[in-house]
Amino acid sequence: MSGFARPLKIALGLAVIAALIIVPMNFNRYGLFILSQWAVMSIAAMGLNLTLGYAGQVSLAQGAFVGIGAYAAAIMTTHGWPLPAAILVAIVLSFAIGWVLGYPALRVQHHYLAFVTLAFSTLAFLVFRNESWLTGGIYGISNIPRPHIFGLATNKPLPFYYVCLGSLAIVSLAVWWLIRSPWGRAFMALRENPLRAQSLGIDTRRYTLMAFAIGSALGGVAGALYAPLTQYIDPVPFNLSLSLDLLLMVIVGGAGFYFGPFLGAMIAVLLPEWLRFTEGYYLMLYAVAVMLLLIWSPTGILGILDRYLAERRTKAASALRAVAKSRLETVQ
Amino acid sequence: MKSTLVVGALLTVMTATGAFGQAIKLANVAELSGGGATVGTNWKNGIDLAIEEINAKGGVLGRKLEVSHADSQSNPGVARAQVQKALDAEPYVLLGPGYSGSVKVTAPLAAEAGIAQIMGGEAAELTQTGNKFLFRTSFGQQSSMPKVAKYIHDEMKAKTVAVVWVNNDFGRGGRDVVVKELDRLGSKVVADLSTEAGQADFAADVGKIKAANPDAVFVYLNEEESARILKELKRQGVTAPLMGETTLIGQKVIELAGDAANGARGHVGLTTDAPVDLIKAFREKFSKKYNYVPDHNGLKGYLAVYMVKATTEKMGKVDSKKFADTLHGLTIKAADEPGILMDVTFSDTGDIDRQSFLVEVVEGKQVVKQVLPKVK
Amino acid sequence: MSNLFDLLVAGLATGAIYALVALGFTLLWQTSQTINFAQGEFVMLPAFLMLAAMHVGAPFWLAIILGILLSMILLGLAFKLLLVDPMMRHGVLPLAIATMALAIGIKEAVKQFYSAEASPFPSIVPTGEVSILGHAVSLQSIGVLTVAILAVLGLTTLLNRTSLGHQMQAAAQNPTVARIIGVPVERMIMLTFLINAFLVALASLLITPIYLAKFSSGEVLGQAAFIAAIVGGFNQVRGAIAGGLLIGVLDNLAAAYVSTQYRAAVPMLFLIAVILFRPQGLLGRAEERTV
Amino acid sequence: MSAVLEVTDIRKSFGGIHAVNGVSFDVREGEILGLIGPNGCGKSTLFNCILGQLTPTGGEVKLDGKLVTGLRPAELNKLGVSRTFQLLQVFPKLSVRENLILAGQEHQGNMASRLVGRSDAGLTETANQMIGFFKLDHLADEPAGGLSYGQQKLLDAAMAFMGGPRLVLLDEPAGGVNPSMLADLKERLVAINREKNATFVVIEHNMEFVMSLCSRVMVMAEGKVLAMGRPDEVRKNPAVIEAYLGH
Repeated sequence: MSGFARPLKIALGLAVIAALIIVPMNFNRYGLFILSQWAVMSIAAMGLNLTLGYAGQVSLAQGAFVGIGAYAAAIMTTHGWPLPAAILVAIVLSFAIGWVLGYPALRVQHHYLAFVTLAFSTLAFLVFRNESWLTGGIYGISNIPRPHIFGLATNKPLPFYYVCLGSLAIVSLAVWWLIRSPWGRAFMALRENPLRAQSLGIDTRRYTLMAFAIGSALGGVAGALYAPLTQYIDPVPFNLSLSLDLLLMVIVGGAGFYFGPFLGAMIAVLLPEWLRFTEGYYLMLYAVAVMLLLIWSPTGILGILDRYLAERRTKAASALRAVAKSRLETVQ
Repeated sequence: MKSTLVVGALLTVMTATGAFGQAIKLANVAELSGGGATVGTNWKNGIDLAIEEINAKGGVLGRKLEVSHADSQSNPGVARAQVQKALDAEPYVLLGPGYSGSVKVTAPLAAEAGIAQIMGGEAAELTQTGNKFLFRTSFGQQSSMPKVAKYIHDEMKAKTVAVVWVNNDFGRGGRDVVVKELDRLGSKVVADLSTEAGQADFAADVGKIKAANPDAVFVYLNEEESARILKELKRQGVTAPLMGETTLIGQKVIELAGDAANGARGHVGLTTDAPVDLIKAFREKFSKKYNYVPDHNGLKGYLAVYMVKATTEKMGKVDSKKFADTLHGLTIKAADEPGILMDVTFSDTGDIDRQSFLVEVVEGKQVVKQVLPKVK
Repeated sequence: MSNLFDLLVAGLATGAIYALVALGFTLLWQTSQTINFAQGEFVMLPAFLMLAAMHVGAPFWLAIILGILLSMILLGLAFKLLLVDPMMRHGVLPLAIATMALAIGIKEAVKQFYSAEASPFPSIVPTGEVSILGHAVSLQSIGVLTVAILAVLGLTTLLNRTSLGHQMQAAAQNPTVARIIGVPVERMIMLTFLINAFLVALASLLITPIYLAKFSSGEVLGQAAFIAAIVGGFNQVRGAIAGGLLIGVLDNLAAAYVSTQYRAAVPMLFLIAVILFRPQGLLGRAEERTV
Repeated sequence: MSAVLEVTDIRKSFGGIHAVNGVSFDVREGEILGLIGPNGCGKSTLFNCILGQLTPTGGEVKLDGKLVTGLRPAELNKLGVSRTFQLLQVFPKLSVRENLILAGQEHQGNMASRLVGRSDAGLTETANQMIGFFKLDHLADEPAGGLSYGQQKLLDAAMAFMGGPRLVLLDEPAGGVNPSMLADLKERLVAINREKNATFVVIEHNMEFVMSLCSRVMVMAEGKVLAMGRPDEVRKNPAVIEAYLGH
């Protein structure tokens, strides 16, 4: 996005933020629910983007971490704990499990890693479903309360949308900070050239585990918001297809781009909604749209923009060179 | 940001289009894709068939019925969103969903909006939470499973029972009630086997049943899996009598399992195979329109619409607020309203009461062994 | 132990199904690094093509031929040209995602244009049972197992004994070098896609009578085959059959001796163990690592 | 002069092939040691064994008298051993400056401070100096992947110095670099060697480059040390001539 002038970028950002705050005030409950869902999925996708897009570690388990977070929040809040405490537990739990899941990544990479995480996804689903004493099993957990934030009840759709949006804002800032920090640089080094990274003193083992753990923790945060959003959870939404969906969000949005997950979540959550007027055909059309998009730009939506900006840069550079060359020639 | 604007615009358009004419608007949210697609599609087709019939005969109180269909993707989160959307458009009555989990997550929304919800879920607990707006279209498991347990204990004289169930909310719900009832009656559950939806290979499960050597086997799976386990039971030579529900002895299972289905028995609350002329006629109409034989979900959808019709005609006006009150305690007779197919009474909790049957498969045909009367 | 025999036989029968589906998986991976998440749907679709042909009046044998031809055009030619080619050089992930979308598309299309109901499908193998050592074994299972083994033998012979096979292997192992020595790499890759399409059509024909023709039947199959392929060895044709049979048997043993609720967990744990300690799969060869 | 690096009887075999077959040598403080030999003689494998990228089959490596055999590359780097690779090894999507900051950041603070501290780990200044030193100023904000081959080689070398290493192992720094840039590179290396008192080991095929840059040259053939000595000595060594011309 480096092609835009800085003030323009800031103005655009502020406009988007203002719109996200103000426009939904006129939305009905359905619109708010969908937008809240978008915010929650953006958080989960941002986590995966960190693991996959920045650190280059393929994970097909992000959905399982959303599940872990959701169950942590559901179990705790239905037992009277406040949501922030539940979110904290969700973070710690997903961080720890994500850390452990990172160990295979130290041994195997790429598609092999994808398969290990895929297997983990299925295992997590089985635990959610079978350990009824904890998770309510297939019946799930209902009547999940929505929190009171600073004494304000958020059980109405609009306030809870702001809870989701606020959480998204906090996570976005944290991720922005993280990827700009030396850690973010180390993650990218991991993705682009782990061998070289090692020789520069970068402890690739530790950063790999961290990439997994932090990405998973964000999945946990998303889950901890998902539970009070739907107010009822059962194991089915957290099966493998959620992990695949999140992967789709990251790839379609543009892996390794900061804004990729926002756009990817928009495509995955909102596009099917826009297509619903076609009734029975909507998922078919959605599938076709995703395929066409990927055929057009395998690097996702932001890949298109990136390519466009790169081309413009090259053009500008070659123009500069041409000018310099002509000057040189006139001097001679 | 454009996206939210588009969503907004779209929503406006959607609410606007619903407003024309005198039609009575119903909203259906069902499992049209995902794991419950077969359930949801049957339900939807049943609804469409009923509405077509009613409108062809002049509608309800002279007004046409209209329904919008939304897909829950068999996911409670999506179901919630779609029900929310449907309620935002203020329908007369909400139909669906079919999965008990999705019903659980949406029922409070409908109740809050004060709109009656006629759904397909069968889990026992759904109507036990004091929700005044929720109605069943079939027996809840709390009414059907005791009958099954009683039959196993009294008629089959089974001291030991093996229970096989599909591990989703449908199977688990039935299993929990039946195990409790068997226990109460004094029959011992000697094998308690969960299976997966879509499972192809039942050798291990049947092996366990064989090893437990029970006096009877209770099978509670979806139709296709029922057919597979019936074949496997036969292959491994299990001779204990089999008892199940509609999903064990339906025409479709018989078709798929062939003679392996012979001898299986089942309690049939609602089935297109019921020995009732109106139901047979329904089945013919449905098969003609959609080219396949409906399962009980097709019936449920069909009945849901006729429940709306009968209740509205009873009130004499289209009144969304009074709908739930009127339906509570209402008895609809098939003689008055043929579309309801069998006499049915609705309790104060939204549960239904009607005749049911005990059926045995004899040489590839269903034979009614017993007619179980209404409870009240 | 008679029970164990039953378990093994049933496991082998189911495993043979997985193996048949997994075969094409490994082929596509070898030649074009395609992880086809739609492989299960690829097996589901041909049966519907055949049903549709019968619907318009074609006799069963003609429907089979039409179904196989259509599969090779749609799932071989069109899949390769329209979806795989534009994405091949962008790495494994975008293509994997695209095949996921394809899976949704195929499923929804079948549901929308055919039906959400399961339809029975005629069997080309007689439906009876034979008695082996006093145990009833279904002829269909024997048929699937036989075809799966024949398919592997056929493929192995093709790959190892014929010059066409050698060219295919060269194209798969090192496209650059293959090109230099004059192997028509593109044509060889296309050939594997056509072979995969043929195999899935064959699998569809054999499996559908057991699984029924249903839009969603590819989900379970695809995942099981996927696991079978990895366990057996992603880069070996014979790995698919070993993996398939192993997963089939393991699944049954798990259900019998571990827990029915966690039966799906055992193959998964096995998968994790295989990847961690023998990532190339039980029969696979180690992929070269470039340092 | 004390030895910075002592390598004793290092062996590495792959299957039955002895790529490095008992190599011993030491590198003295402040020197530039050249390492030459025909292709496949085991030079890069030796590097990889010393640097922990490969685990040697036998032998030991000492850094400042301390045993470091089997340490991981990152740990060795922390101890002040840095390297470049034979093939280009920059991070193509990061800018030149980011590449350099990355190369130095792990030598600043600890994990926690690198998370909450300054995003450049306080290295922008150092990186800019390095950019100036290697004459890459006009390219500082370009993605490294867009640089010419020679420029990337310079960057690669520059990255090796960001952590302030005591010992740098350069694997064919001159390969594929055009003559004018090569002169630049040599000048830079010599300058760093003098100013920062950094010790170098250089693998190189370009004889002229090696002979003019290094104070000592070690010649390897078939996994073994063939000769060791001053450039002019080595040049005249009959065994060396045999090894090179015999092929």
